Amino acid sequence: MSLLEVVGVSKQFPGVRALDDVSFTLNAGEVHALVGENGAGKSTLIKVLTGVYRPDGGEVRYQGEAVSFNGPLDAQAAGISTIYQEVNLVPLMSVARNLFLGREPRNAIGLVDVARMNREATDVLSGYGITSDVRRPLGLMPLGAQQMVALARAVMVDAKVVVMDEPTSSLEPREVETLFGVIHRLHERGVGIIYVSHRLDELYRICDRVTILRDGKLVHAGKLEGLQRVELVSHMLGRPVDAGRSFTSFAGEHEAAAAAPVLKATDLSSRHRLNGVSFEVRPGEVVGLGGLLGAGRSETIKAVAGALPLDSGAVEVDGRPLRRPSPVSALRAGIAVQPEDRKAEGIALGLSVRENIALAILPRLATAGVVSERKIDEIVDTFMQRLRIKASSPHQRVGDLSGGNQQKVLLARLLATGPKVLLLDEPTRGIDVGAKAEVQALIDELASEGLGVVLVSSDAEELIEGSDRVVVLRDGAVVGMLRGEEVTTEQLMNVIAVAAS
Amino acid sequence: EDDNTNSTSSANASAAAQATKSADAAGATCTLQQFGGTKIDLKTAVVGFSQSEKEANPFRIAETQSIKDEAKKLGIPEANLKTTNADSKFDKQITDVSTLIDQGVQLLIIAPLNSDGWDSVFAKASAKKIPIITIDRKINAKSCTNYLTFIGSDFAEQGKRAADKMAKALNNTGTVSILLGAPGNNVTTLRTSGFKDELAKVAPNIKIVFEQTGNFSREEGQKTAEQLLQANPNVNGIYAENDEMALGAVTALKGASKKAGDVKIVTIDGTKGAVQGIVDGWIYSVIESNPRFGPLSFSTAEKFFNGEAIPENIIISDREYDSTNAASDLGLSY
Amino acid sequence: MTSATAVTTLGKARWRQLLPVYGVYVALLVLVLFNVVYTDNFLEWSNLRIQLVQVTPVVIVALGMALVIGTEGIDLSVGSVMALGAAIIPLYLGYGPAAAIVLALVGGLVIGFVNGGLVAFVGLQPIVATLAMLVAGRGIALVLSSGRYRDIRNADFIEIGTGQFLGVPYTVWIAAVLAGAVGFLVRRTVFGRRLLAIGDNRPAAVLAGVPVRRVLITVYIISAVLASIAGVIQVARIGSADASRIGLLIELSAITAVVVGGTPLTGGKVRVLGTVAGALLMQLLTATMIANNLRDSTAQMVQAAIILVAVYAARERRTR
Amino acid sequence: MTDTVVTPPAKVARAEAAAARTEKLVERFQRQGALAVLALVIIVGAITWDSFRTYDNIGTVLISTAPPALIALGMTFVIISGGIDLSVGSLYVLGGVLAAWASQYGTWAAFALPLAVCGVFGLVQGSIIAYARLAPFIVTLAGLLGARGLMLALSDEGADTYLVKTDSFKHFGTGALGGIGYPVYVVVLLFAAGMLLLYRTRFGQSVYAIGGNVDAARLMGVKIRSTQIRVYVLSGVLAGLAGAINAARLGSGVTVLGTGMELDAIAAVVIGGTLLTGGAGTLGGTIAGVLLLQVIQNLINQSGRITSAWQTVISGAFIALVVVVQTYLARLRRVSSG
Ligand SMILES: Nc1ncnc2c1ncn2[C@@H]1O[C@H](COP(=O)(O)OP(=O)(O)OP(=O)(O)O)[C@@H](O)[C@H]1O
Ligand SMILES: Nc1ncnc2c1ncn2[C@@H]1O[C@H](COP(=O)(O)OP(=O)(O)OP(=O)(O)O)[C@@H](O)[C@H]1O
Ligand SMILES: [Mg+2]
Ligand SMILES: [Mg+2]
Repeated sequence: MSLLEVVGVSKQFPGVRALDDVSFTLNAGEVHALVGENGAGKSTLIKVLTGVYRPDGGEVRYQGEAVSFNGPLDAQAAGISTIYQEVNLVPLMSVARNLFLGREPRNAIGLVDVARMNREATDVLSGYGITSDVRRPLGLMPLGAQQMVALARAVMVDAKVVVMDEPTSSLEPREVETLFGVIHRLHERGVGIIYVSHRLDELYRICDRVTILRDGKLVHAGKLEGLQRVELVSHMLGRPVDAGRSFTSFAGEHEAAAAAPVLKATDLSSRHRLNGVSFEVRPGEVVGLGGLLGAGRSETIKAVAGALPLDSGAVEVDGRPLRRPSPVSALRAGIAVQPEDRKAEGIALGLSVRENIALAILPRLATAGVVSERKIDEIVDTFMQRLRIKASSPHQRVGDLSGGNQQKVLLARLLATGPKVLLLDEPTRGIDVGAKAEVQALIDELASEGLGVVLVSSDAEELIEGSDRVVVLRDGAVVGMLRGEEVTTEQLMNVIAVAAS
Repeated sequence: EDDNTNSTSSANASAAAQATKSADAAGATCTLQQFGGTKIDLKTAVVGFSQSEKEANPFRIAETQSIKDEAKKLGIPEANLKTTNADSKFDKQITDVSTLIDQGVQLLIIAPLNSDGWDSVFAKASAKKIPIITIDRKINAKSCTNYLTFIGSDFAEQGKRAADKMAKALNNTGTVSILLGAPGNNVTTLRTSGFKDELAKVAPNIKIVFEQTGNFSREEGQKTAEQLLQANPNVNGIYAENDEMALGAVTALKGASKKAGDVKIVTIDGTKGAVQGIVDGWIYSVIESNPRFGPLSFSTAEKFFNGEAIPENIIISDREYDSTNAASDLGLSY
Repeated sequence: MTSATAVTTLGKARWRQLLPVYGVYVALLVLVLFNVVYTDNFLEWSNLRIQLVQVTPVVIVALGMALVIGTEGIDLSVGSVMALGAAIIPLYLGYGPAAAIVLALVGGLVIGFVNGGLVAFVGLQPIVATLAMLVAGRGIALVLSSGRYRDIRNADFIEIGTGQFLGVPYTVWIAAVLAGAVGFLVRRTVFGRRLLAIGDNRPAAVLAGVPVRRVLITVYIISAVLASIAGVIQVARIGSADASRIGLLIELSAITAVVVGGTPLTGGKVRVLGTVAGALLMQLLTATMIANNLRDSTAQMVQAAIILVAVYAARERRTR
Repeated sequence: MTDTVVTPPAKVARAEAAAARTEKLVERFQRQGALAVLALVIIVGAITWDSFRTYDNIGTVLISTAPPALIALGMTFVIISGGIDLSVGSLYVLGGVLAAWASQYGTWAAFALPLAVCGVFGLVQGSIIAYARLAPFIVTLAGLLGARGLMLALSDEGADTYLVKTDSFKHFGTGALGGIGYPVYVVVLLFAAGMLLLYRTRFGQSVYAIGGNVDAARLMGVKIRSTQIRVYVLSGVLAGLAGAINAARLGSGVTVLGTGMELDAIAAVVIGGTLLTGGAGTLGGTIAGVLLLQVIQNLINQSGRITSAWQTVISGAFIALVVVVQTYLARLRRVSSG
């Protein structure tokens, strides 16, 4: 008998049919991949399963009986544990309190036993490779570590079903291994797992069966074994793709060696975070920033973009130093930055696609402070087409778009500024294979047009394939550089390891 | 062009001072012995004065100033007169007075924000045998036990006199609107009941068609009057429970293209602006509520410490202004 | 699903989307109809005129408030800024009305600058920064006016508050022009778009190169200057400057007008026309209760109920 | 090959140790920032005015702190949960009027009635906020009007003042133990209970969670609605209790109280270091904040000659000053540990 089953579920949002008569079955003890393009309806399906959304039609059956969960708490009580797509924890509360929220250990008179809670939290988390102080606010931990806390939280209860919506999008290879270890243990315990990811390698490593959605409709369900990668991708995209392509869409090296650097960062230092980071980017060059989680890559990006107060250091664009670094002056000098956390720092979710794209270049689209709607329309149309942004109209609220399309809107805003340097922090996080390829191709294209690109990616393969040079960071300092032939995963790991010893 | 309404010209100071109306022979009296206090010399005594509202309207300005001036006149050192201001917060006034007691004052003059709610203060003051003189508003408590005496106007009487004036102004027929003071304030309550009772008695043919609060403020008085003129365009008289609201009503009448005298306004307080209003013909009559409590308060205290019997209520006689005396007595207004 | 039910769900969804936008206008209409039937002389021009005149200060203050709320802020100091404007007028009226008015607006500008500075540079939460200014601002106004009110006798100045053009009082014209200007600012200018972006997601706006601090300071300055304009108008209308009374509790009326008008307190959206309608609604409500001689206790409770109903109708619906 | 830059490890270690030390210090100072300012103000006051450091005066400060402290206690819960409660001033007056009226039926009635009615008010407000998802600011603003209207209706537009009839109830308000009024002990007890509730129960954890990130809290299975409702009930009950205690102390149900009380409470809570955006805050800070505001008033009275206009300027400037200091310290903390 199937553990969890969805029969003919539909869900309508204003302007979009997110799910259209979708059926899905999860058996006990299987790892079930749920895949599809951005906006295919994966997260919506999960939210319907766990009672966050109420379906317009159809039925959810759990252990053979029709159920209608009244919210995540209900689902959790019934044994369905979920890690949602965006990290959903409370940043101001301590790590331990987050881990135990709602099921804190209590003493004889019913008060929360804080000492025991902290102790147990330390124990549990060390199993996931997290050794930091569990009494500190969660928000101070790197995103990856937060993701591990969410994972630990979901798995701590005796769940029969564990749902993971893109759990690896902010994890390092090492942490991904930890996660897989956990999944393996759950698998052996007979827990049913729903696994959403855009990383195909992962799917093939751990999943038994797959369900593919496209535009809210079920297009394929079955065993993963025997399903060719190309087939899988063509199902997702709804069109045939050529086999034999490489893993990423990067074309390879760019010709940039001779030119003068377009970006020059010298001795960037900020107490406790950065320690004299220097590097250069030439026009047409993609420079990767490598390193483990917490190495200070995001900080470096922010420092260059003027968003991190510096104790010392200088940033030059095209040989001209940035006086009084701030996001405004950086933008004016031609630096465009795509932050790591899209939802918190990237886009304005309540505003429309149009307003988001035009935000950074408003003065250019205005005369005497009055904006020209026509100019905005032109720019927006151009970029919506060029990046193939899927939205019901330019006036749609960005918050209602799928993750990938949100990312594209963000990229559109950067490109609209006509930058000389692009700083991309995890540009392909959470976006589907199709979109990922598009973004990667776009980065390539932009570089060959003469832009300087700085790329941060926790996907080592993407970093290696995409970058012409890799600057390796550790503890906020540059510990090495890979160039030309050296740009390989092995060398990268090697440098990190040498620096660590 | 603009002028400063409030400069108590010293020439008129003595004429403007309060006069006792009734020493109420029948009522209870209080002596130092009965009270159980000790004799002190006012000149070296520490005196506490607790004001209820910000000194921002003529009444409060004149009241505080009068206390300060009189203390100076008596030669009380500046450091010995402790003043507090409750900023219209009753809780704060209670705390203020407690603090004054803690600071060792030997005489308390209080302009209370409210008539009830003084139990904790009484407990504290009577333990130290500090006599309390309440001015302008009475406190509901036992005189000679809880407090010494009340000096002030009779608010119901003011309302009554206003009603008499109104009856005269309208020849006992017509419609009247009331601009009420702040709700929950016993000044409002008494000025309203005094007015209504008397009007029913002397001029049963005058109908009260409208009563809404203007919160004792000119701005709100004007707003309410504007509204009332829309609902009752032919109203004959307006009774404003203080001068500020009356002046607001005057502006409202001007805005509604009425002419001076079309609507008879009777008001209470006696500020310069209102008395000037009589001179200009907009206001029919002003019943005074005299705020110059300094001289009477200190002389009462002096008598008390000298062993004389002090009556429970010292009601002051309030002037009234109308077209016969407004121009000549303008200097007596505050 | 049959097509018939699909149509009704769609119709319902559409209604649900429209209600927040037009809810306040519907409420306003209902109230007007009620008055037409039950209140004497309601449709007289003189009555409508009074309502408009009385609502102007709240409208003007609420316009600024709407902008501040659009940035996910709040400005509690507006009443005190009005008082400050009122306190400054009589001090400089000797140099003529123009000079006095300019200085009153400069006073507002300074307070707005301090508010904005505390919010944008020091990083105080708007409600706290402006709460401090709510207390201190009125104190400054009282100190400036030596704690006493002044009667204003300057005829030119009084004319602003009492005169009219085409049968409509100057003050109403001023409010209308300001509403138009703020509407234009929000809809059509770079400043307006930036303001909304800041309200929606401030960190994102920072990284997008929006001069966040400058915009925030400007917003608080606009709010304070609008408040001092309201203060000046109020002084001209009542013919006296009373720093202890003017603008008392107007911040609550203004916030109510903004929120009832459909602008969410969470920022990122500003409804200018809705704000004006919200202010009118609350004004008519008070007028209705006064005209029908309701007791204060009843009036307050009715007002509370109407606020809740209006805001409930205007709330944003999110699907579950 | 690869060029490798390595920072000297010893230097890093030393810098880190120093950083950790400052971090600890700053963190401690930040958490007790309001307390530090309070101590400073008290020391300055005690040196400047003899009459400030008398036993009587301390008693006066403490007893006058009691009602605002209770209101701020409830407000702290509300603000940490990400809300705000503007109705407390009105509920405070309403509570006092009800207590005075009910005192004719005995002391228990004098407490029970205001607590019940104000609790129901909180329940209604909380339910509207939780179920209709209206902004707390606007709901409780309506509550402010509604409660005041009800109070006026009960007291004939504020004209009737009910006198406290029961001596034992009155005694509760005016009596003292060791020179300290009974209400002060109640406040101390309730704050202790509040701390347990906030820091050591699941309810308290839920309060922090919904204030910190309501969406996450929902997905983590926190019962948002019941937590919100309970927080507003708590705030209402405490405001009613404050009103009752005050009625006992004043001996009557005074109707002219409470305007601006909500803003004072918010100011006290924020001065105490609680974030108005929710999710963080302490009750210790709130106590310090309430005391700070009272002590400032007391000092102004000690000086005895500051005009009412200047008093207002000073109070406002002081709030701004403390909050700026507070914010600055918080930023130091973030920088040093972020
Ligand atoms: N709350 C909402 N309101 C309106 N539309 C929504 C809402 N949530 C999702 N959608 C729309 O529903 C569709 C499905 O979104 P969903 O988040 O399920 O996609 P997904 O498959 O999880 O994509 P991704 O891989 O990018 O996470 C999208 O078109 C999205 O814009
Ligand atoms: N284990 C840890 N516990 C707590 N804080 C950590 C830990 N590791 C790193 N940090 C903090 O995280 C910050 C760096 O994180 P950041 O996200 O910038 O790194 P990154 O190299 O960009 O990694 P990522 O790819 O995940 O973004 C540092 O300020 C550091 O103090
Ligand atoms: Mg998704
Ligand atoms: Mg990073």
